[in-house]
Amino acid sequence: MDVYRITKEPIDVASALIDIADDRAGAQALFLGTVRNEFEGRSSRGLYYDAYEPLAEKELRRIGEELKQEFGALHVVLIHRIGDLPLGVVSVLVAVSTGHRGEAFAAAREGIDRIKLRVPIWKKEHWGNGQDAWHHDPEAFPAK
Amino acid sequence: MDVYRITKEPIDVASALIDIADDRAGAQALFLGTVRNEFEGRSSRGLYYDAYEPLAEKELRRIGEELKQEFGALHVVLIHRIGDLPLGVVSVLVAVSTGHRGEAFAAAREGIDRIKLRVPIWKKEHWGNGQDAWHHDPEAFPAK
Amino acid sequence: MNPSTMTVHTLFFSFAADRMNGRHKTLDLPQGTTLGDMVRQYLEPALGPDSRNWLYSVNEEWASWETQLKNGDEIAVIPPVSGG
Amino acid sequence: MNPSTMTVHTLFFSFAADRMNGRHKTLDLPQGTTLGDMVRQYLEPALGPDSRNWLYSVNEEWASWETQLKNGDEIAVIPPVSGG
Repeated sequence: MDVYRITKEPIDVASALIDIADDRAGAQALFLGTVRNEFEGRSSRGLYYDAYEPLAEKELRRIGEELKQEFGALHVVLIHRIGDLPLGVVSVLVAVSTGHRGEAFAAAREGIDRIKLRVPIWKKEHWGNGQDAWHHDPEAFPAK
Repeated sequence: MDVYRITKEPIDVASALIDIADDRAGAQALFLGTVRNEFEGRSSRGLYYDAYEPLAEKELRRIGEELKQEFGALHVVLIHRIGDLPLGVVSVLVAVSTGHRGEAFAAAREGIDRIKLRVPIWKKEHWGNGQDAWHHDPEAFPAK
Repeated sequence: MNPSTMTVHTLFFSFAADRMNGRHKTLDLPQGTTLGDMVRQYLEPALGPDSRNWLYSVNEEWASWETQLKNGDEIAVIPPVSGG
Repeated sequence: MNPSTMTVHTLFFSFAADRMNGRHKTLDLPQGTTLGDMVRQYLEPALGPDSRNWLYSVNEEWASWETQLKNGDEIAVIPPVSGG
């Protein structure tokens, strides 16, 4: 079973494992993005994620279809959480099942890379000093 | 926290996620090996795994230390289940947390590759036709 | 509504919403306006020249510069994404 | 026990246990026997020539051909592994 979802709720890894289970699969790869306490050396208190939900879910689905086509993924779960997330929390989950491990790693890696490139989701850093900044805002993150 | 274990019990993925959690981590990668219903085109009813447990756990620990040294893994969990395992069940878990996703994928991939190469564990295929065969037994799997 | 104009709904996200002081704007545009026309004439003055390089969607699907806008369209302004 | 001999415990796994009809054997060896001597003289006849290329452990640690065996040692015969 495939799942493509933008959610405000905690991401349930156990249920993703049930969704990708398949007797034809010898391999499952999962990638979880978690909220880190720093970004490029500056301390952070957490992240806020916003999304354009209808288009984001469509784009997650397109990425999942690509992973099935290109890597033979049997099942794909792509979930991104939005809202205010404290340190340590899972913000994004990529889970795939495949026949063998090579394709599982390749599909999971491409899954997160394509999410970061293409899905209309944005994150705001809550810096340790109390300031906030949207990533990729040229005023907040000047070109180096 | 790091965990290196050979076990007869079901592998608990949720507890591995707790073990690798770290506010410094932006990425977690998990690989799960699952019992597949075929091997190289022959149908299978399941697998039996045996291990030389004390040396297998030592070797898991050595691999984990390598993943921390080589890829900067913050925490590593390597668990292999043994005994008779039905189709679909998780036989092996590799879980790592790292600062960024590149190292997470690299560490998890090397983790499972090194387990397969070095850890004294053996699997016996329960073929669909009722026969059994140890993998790598030259009489059961003649060189092609 | 003037028959020679149409009304479109525009959504802003991330720092584009900050620049616009809001996540939603309603614009009255001349009939025949393309997405490219709208970006250059109505959005670029507020969002800056980088906005020409951003992505846009019309009615929840990616759209090109040449897309003809229609009355009631929902246009989303997609500054560089940063999910994950 | 003859003072010029020693007793070692040998563990077999996977198809090596099938070949030996058992997972444990106790061997009486001359004092001074190395791991390589034991493999060539006592195990290879039953396990076949491939067994020279396998790995072995002594007392739960990987051991080389030159390892001097001692009374009471536990030797594990490690045919090619297939975990995962």
